[in-house]
Parts: sequence; C-alpha cells; structure tokens
Amino acid sequence: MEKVGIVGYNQVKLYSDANYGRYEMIFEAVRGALDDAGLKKKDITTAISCTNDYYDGRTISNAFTVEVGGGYLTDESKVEMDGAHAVLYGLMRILSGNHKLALIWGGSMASCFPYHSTRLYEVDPTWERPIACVNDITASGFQMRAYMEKFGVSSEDIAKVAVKNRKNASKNPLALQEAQDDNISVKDVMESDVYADPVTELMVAQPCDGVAALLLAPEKQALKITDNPVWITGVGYNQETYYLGDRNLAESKSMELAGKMAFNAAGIIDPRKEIDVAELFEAYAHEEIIFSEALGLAGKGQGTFLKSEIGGELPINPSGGAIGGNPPCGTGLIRIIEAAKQLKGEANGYQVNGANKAIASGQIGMCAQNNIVFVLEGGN
Amino acid sequence: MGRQVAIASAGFSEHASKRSDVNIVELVSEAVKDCLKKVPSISFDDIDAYVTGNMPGFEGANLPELWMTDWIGARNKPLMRVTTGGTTGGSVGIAGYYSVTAGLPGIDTVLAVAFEQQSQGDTSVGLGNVAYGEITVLSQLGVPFGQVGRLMSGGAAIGAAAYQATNYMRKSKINEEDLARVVVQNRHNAAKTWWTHLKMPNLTIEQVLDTPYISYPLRYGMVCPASDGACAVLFTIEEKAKDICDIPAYVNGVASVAHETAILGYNASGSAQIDPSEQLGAMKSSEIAYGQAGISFPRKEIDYAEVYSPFPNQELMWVEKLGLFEETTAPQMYETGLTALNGELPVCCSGGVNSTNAIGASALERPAVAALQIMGKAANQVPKTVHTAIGHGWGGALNFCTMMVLSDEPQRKWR
Amino acid sequence: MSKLTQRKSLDYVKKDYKETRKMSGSWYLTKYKYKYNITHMQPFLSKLKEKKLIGLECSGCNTVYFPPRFVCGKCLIKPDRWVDVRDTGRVSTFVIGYLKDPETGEIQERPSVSVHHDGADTTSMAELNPEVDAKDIYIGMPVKVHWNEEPSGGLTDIEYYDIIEDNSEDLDLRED
Amino acid sequence: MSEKVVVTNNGFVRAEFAFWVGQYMDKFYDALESKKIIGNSCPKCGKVFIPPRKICGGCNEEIALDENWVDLPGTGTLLNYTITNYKVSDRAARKGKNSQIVGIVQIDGGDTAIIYPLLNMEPDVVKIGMKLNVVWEEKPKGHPSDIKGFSKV
Repeated sequence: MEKVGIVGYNQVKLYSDANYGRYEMIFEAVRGALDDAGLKKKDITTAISCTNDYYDGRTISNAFTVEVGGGYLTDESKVEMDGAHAVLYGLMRILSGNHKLALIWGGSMASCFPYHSTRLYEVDPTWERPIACVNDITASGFQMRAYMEKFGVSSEDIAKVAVKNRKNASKNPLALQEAQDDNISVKDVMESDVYADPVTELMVAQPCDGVAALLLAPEKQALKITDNPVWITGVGYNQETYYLGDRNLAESKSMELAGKMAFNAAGIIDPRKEIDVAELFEAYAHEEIIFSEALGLAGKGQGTFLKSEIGGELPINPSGGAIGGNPPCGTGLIRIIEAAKQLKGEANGYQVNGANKAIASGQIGMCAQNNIVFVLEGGN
Repeated sequence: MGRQVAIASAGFSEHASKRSDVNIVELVSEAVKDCLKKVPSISFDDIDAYVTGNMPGFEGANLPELWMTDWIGARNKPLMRVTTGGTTGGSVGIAGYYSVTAGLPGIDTVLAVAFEQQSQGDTSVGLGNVAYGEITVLSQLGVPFGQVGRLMSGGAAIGAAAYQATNYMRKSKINEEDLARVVVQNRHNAAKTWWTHLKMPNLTIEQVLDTPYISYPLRYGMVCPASDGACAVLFTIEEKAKDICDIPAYVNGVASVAHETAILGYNASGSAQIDPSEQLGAMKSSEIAYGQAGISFPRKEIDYAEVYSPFPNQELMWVEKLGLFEETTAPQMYETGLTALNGELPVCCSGGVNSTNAIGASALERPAVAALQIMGKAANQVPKTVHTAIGHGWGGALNFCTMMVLSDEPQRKWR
Repeated sequence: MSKLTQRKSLDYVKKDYKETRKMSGSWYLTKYKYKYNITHMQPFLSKLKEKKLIGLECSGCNTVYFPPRFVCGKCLIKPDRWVDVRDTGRVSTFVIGYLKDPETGEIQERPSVSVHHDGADTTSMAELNPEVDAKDIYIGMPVKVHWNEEPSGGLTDIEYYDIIEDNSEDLDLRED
Repeated sequence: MSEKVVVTNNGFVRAEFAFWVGQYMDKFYDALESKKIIGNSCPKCGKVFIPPRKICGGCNEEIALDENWVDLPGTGTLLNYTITNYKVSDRAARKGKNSQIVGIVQIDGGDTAIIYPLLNMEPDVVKIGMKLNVVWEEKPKGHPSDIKGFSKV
C-alpha cells in the first residue's frame, strides 16, 4: 500500500453538555483542521463525514451539514460507522488517485440523544429488541465476565486500565473534564456504582459532545503542504458475527483479523517490538486489554501485565483513550489524531518519547463487532 | 495509483409495497443470491470485502449492517457502511468502486449491497424528519408552531421536489401531459422487468391525469411508490472480471458532488439555490465523471441512461443536466420516442425509480441496470448494443448527486 | 400528511406475499434535543423590530445571505458584513398543497412560496396574503413584505407578503 | 460579536415501526405460542440455531424453510451473566432500584445461545455452567417475551 499523509487535524474540546450548536461545532473542527494545514476551502477535493441518523435525530443526517462541513460542491460522502471508518474511506479515495486532499470529519452530541436507546436500535428488532435484555450495558458486562472467566483475571486488574486512562486524560486539555482525575485509585474505580456487573461506572467511556476533523493527502501533495506529515502506512478492518450468543467474547476475532491486515500492509512482523505507542478505542476498560491481546501487543491472557502507562514498555492511550471522552462517531477519529500528535511530538504533557510508529483503532457494534486499525509512522 | 474496476454482476430481490414474508436481512440475502447466481465461478470465499448502505430512519434499525453479517456472507470480512439518504445506493456503489481501486492489500473483489424495507416504517415521518430539527429553530425564532406546519405542508409528502417541478415546468414551458408521458413510458417498461414494483402494462396518459393532485404540479399517479427491496453489485479488478464474465461493465468515472440544501437551508436560514431545478451539483458530478471517463460529447457517446427520478419532471431535468439533451428539449425527445426501449438513447428501461423505489437501494439499482444492459443480461434488454451507459443517483434535500459512467471498454487513457 | 389528502392510486400487477408477524418498535424523537447557535440571528431580529431587513454578506464571495447565515459554504468562513435588504422581492418558486379541512372534509388549496428579496442572494420560505388566489401565482411575481402591526423581534414580524403590481417589461413572465 | 446564544429545542414526533419477522422466525414464534422451543440446523455443518435462521454464517449455506427443523427441550446451561440496575427501552435508559440478572443461556441440543433474565435467584447462587429451566409466560402470544426467563433446576 502506498503511504498517505495526514497533513492537518483538529479536535473540539469534549464536553458532557456543550454550549455549542451542532453546526458551530462541526464548523470549528473543520475550519481548525484547514487552518492547521494552512489551506483554503477550494483545496478540498473530497469531503467524508461521519454522523449517524439515530445520533443526530434526523433522517439523512448529512443533508444539512454540507456547507459547514466543507462539502459544498465537492465530491462528498458519509460513512455511518465510527470516525475511523470515515478515515478509511478518505484513504481509499486518496489511494485511487482521483483526489488530492480529503477532509474527514466526524462526531456527534451525546447530550442531545438517548444514547442507550439508540444503541438498543442496533439489536435484532425481530428477536432481541422487544425485550431489551441485550443492550450495550449488558453486553459490556458479558464481555468483561467472559474475559475474566477465561483467563482468571480479577476486576482490580482491569480497573487499573481505567485508572491509567483517567490519569492520562488529566494531562490532555481536550479530554472530557468529568473523566480527568489525577488522584484516582483502583479502589475508587471498584467502589463506583455498578454499571453491569462486573463493569463499574468508572470503567465506562462516557458518551459526550465533540467533533474532530482530519486532512489526508497523497505523498507528493503532503510534502508540499507540510514538512512534517504523519504517514498512514497500513489499514485493516473487519467484522465478526452478530449475535452475542454466537461469539467468543473473551477475544476479539475482528480486531485480530483487522490487525493482521493492517500489519501486513505496513510490513510489520512483530507488532509488540515495532510499535511505540497505541491509541485504541476502548468503550470499556476491559476492551483495551482484549484489543491489545488481539493485536499481538500482549500474549493471550497477558494483557493486564503489559506496562502501558506513559513511559512504560508500550504506552496505550496516553491521551486518556475513549475513557477520556467518547463522542459517538468521533472517537475513532480522535484516536488517529492523538496517535498523529504523538508521532509529531505535539502531545504536550502526555508525549511518549521517541515515538515513531503508532497504531490507532476504531470500533462499532455490541462488544466491538466491527474493528478498524491504522498503522501510522512519523515523517522523520 | 488506482486500478481499473469493473462490475461483474448485479442482482435484485423482488420489489413490492410489502415484502411481509421476509425480514430485512432475508430480503438482502435474496439480492445477494441473485447476484452470485449470475457468476457461477464466484462463491462467498472469493469476496474480499463488503460495502453496504440503506436509509436507517425508514427502517427503525440502527447500524443494520451488523445484523446482516451472516446473511450476506460477511462473517470475518472487512465491511464498510455508507449512507447518504436518497443517494445511498449510488454512494454504496461508489464506495465499492473505491474499495477496489484503492488497492488495499487483499481486497480485489467487493460486494456492494443496498436495501430498504419501507413497509416497516412511516415513510412520511421518515422524510419529514430530514427537516424536523431545522423546523424547531424556526419556532425558536418566534414562528408559531401551526405556521411552521403550514409552511411545510406545501412540500409535505414529496418534499421540496414539487418546488423543483414548478421551476422546471416554467422553464421548459411544458404541461402536465408531458409529465404523464414520462410516467407511462416508465410503467410500461417496469411491466417487462421481473423485479419491479409498479407494473402497469396498459397505463394511459389520461389515467395518470385523472388522479388528484398530491401537491401542485404533481399528481398521485405520477409519484414513485414506497417499495421493499434490495440490490447487490459485484465489483472487481479488470483481470478478474474478464475471467468471471463475458462482457464486464468497466467503471470509468464516478462522482458524488453535494450542493447546498434547497428551500429550507441549514439552520432554517433560507437557500442560495434560487432555482431548485438548476442543480449545480448534478452538473459538477457529471463533469467530473465524464472527465474521468474521457467523455467529451455525452449526447453522442452515451448509449443508455438510468437516471434517478422519483417524479417525472426530474427525469426530464436530469437527462438535460447530465448533458444528454439540450436544456428544455427533453420533453420533445420523450414525445418522439427517442428515449423508448428501441429508441436512439433509451432511458430507464427498468421503469426507473418512478416505478420502484426502495430508497436506499434505488440509486444502486441505476448503475446495476446500466451494467446489465452493457453485459446484455438486463431483464428488459435494449435491442441495440450498449457500449457506454450512465447510472445516476439523487437525494438529500435536493442536494446530493451521484454519477457512475460504465463502459464495455476499460479507460486506458487515465494515469 | 397523507391522512389529510385525497388518495387515489392506479391499479398495477400485484403479487401477494405471505404475511408474517410484526414486532413493533419506536423512534422516540421526542427524547431528542437539537442545539443551534443563533448568535448571528440577533442583530437581524432586533432590526425586524424596527421593521427593517438586513442580511449578512460574506467577505469572501460577497454573497448576501438573507435570512443571515452562520457559515458561507462556498468560502467556509463566517460572513461578517451586515447589509440592508429591501422589503420587496419576487417569488422564486412555489407549490400548492391540497389539504383536507379536518372539520368539513373540503379540499383546500394551500400555496407555499419561496421569496427572493431584492438585494439578497438567497431565498426564504414565506407565506402569501391569504386572499391571493393560488391560481394567480407565478414564478417571478413581485411581492412586498406586509409587516405585523406590533413587531416583536421574531420572524413573525413579517406577517405575510402582499402582491404588488408587476411592472416588468417582459410580460412573458406571466405566461405559465 | 455579542454574547453567544445557543438554543436547545426538543423533538416533537415519534416514528413507529413494525418489523416483519420473516417466515423462519414466524415458525419459531408459532412454536413459542404452544410453549415449545424449536431451532433449525445447517445441512452442511449440522449446527443447530436458536432462533432459526435462513443462512448459516459459518458455511454460507442456505437452510430450506421446510427442512431441518429440530425440536428442543426447555432446559439449558448458563454460559455467561451480568447484573445491572439499568433498564433500557426504545425510549430511554433508567437506573432502577432493583437489579436484574441477565444470562446467556445455551438450550440443550442447540449450538447458539439466547439471552434472557434469570429469575428467582440471588446473585451469589449464579454460577456459570449451572443448569436452567425455561419459565413460560402463562398466556404466550407469539412474542419473544413468551419466555419470561430461566430459573434454577
């Protein structure tokens, strides 16, 4: 795969109930990304948005975002998954050679919609939805218990991930304020209210308001725009089967296959050694561990032993991850931006030293049914 | 740089107002089955990735692609979902094209699937819901609720399209008979295609004009139905396509340009599209797509067109905007039979969206039918040989437009 | 809306499918909120109170947005120049809705128009004087704002639009 | 610029949906109505699906509508469970006072599992691998709620 450059990005600060209009937030993210790259509206040749009709409360959620989202009279489309999938589509468009600059934006305002109900709409409407026993809350409990049972891991070990991510988030000025806590302990996490046993409230990535935007350009153009682009050298995405009763929730088959595809594209043989930093979209603390195992960053069942704090052997989510703020449709995109920041050395306060290769992931579905992984490399 | 892409096969489910015998995923599997039936050498194992899409607000299921994983053979395969309202199908097709042309490792053959089961939801709430959010602003700015409702009532069930029709009719100085003629041609064509919804082999212009107005200038007999149905299209690289089928339909140009929303505007701030039938987005789309395909004289070079026209005035408008006819001349072309099945430039021989409209699938059915016409496998095959054909899609709030240019020859000129 | 209108469809070749069970579900949009930043509307609304119309002009492309707009899509910047807009304009497009009166069951013609104000580059949805016969409306018809007697600083200060005499030379405009 | 004015408006409609269940699920609900659980099996790999499906995702094999039906008992094994106070509906999620135990249950003779509440149980007696019995609604009406849940054998 040819490499594609990330030439600009921007993320609006995450709020649980933002004093922003929807269009205002989109505009701020998009305009900021263009300013970051020093470009104008007319430079955009394709715009990909990522919103969801059920998150925006309207049919065709992108019909009215054309102007504010930089899509006016450009080759435009919308991916209705995670923001990271929108980056995938933007990447495909750049790789086709048809386009010179792709603008990708994604996000939503979780303060404006009943989040758990919209997640319930994902459930099979002819079978599981009428009784609502399957929803994102119970699914998270099943997933964590499946992992703990299979590998004999305690919930304290998993709570450590939440502690690490919340501490990291406190150093990230754009993270959700409610998630930032520098003094949090494992005990605090364990003693917070039960979400879906064994998951507790503080292990959950809280949905919030936020929009992020990213600019992609082919190699030649990227070097004209900036001296120091971040390169996307590999991508992989995959979807596993649907019903929770059919799946092995202790592992993530789709993440494993997505990782294989991405590492194959980027020529990575031993991800554990070659990757310096990872930004994974963990909707719950245990997902970070399951994903790091699926990606080969840790052995099966060994994920909790990985030293993943900033300064550790393989820092995961130095920005605080999705636990540091989870705007639906934007989270995966923010992971890519945070990974790019690490590679450019722009992560003030939570910089991983000497980071040159990073991965970033996005997901959708119950227990991360569909996953996507990007491999990013620094320019210098 | 991008690889040459071809359509190797396309399939449909039966369309009807109520496919009450199947659920969403079973409906989709019917189209996938029909698609793969036409290419016996391909099995599910040969499909490397999937693209799907629908208009979720009409069906009440969020992210339905998760549910249908097993029904389309996508278990443990890469899958992406694209939705853009009315153009969803077209966008899915374009995403299928980009998935193949991008050359991601291991992805050569992609199945694009689009569907809609409208009988499950309330279509008028679904359509109105495009703008409900914007309407709430008006009430915030001091407009009483009742008046907001009245403002919208003009558009009502068929939305801003009626505004467009008024403008088009004035510009080309046509009357309702000209509109009815388009409807009659479409419905007759639909009767000859097995999967369509409104099959009316004996419809006459008088019958259409006898139905009441739904919203001036459109009558009930002229508007599209709400259908249940699905469509699947198989995209692959040039080398493989040659092995799979005799005549692949090469994808030589794609575009999906968005203009701003007409009539209401975002934030309810009005619209800069003074004439909603102007359609800069469609013109720009066709310009880009023809440019990629190396088409300089669309009128001469294109042999077959499938345009997205839920309403007859749009069919007339699109064939002009896409450069197939001079402005305002389309109605005469329909009158002389130039666009009929055996005419010089057949248009919508599947009956078009006017006869079958499963919204999410409709815009994918256009390039699908166009590709089948090139392959010589269409249900209502035109007698002449089709070398170059276009499949067009329209949607959003009058503002999205997708284009796909297909040909029996790969476009070697590019790159 | 369909309940309010007269419905008549044409016969077609139908195929019947087995009717299976239905599971119900709802999309509670009543539980949704919609957030809008209307800061840019404030000067416009306060001018309405003085029975004056102003639009926002984009300094990138000089497009005058009326009603004012938050972002100019062409330039992707915020328009920032206020300009006066006249209270006259022309009908840029229209439709006529046919709605059943809920009490009498009579079919009523309800025109709905889009007005392009002189001095603005955009159109807005509007209502005509209720006394206007729907059959008389044509594209390009000149109209003038009929102000509400007691303006309150809201969009309803424009009560409706009156038809004014068409003095354009090109009488062809009236042929439809 | 003057002070920022952000307005928040509420939605005002509700869209109703009626999902066709399809002929496979229709048969399944017919069986539930007579307090029976049925599944169908893949002709290729032999996996038994509850509820029945048209296509086996593993083999991509279509299962004919009138063949391969399997009658199943009202007993099963607990594979996984969770306890939560949240109640989610199409409308909202609420945190109630009482907690509910929800389990993934594999019906004996089936290869896929279904998710239902565990009834009349204290959290400390719930053990993965325990045997369970179906608890039927008194008047089944061909709906997923005909199975009220599962209780300990």
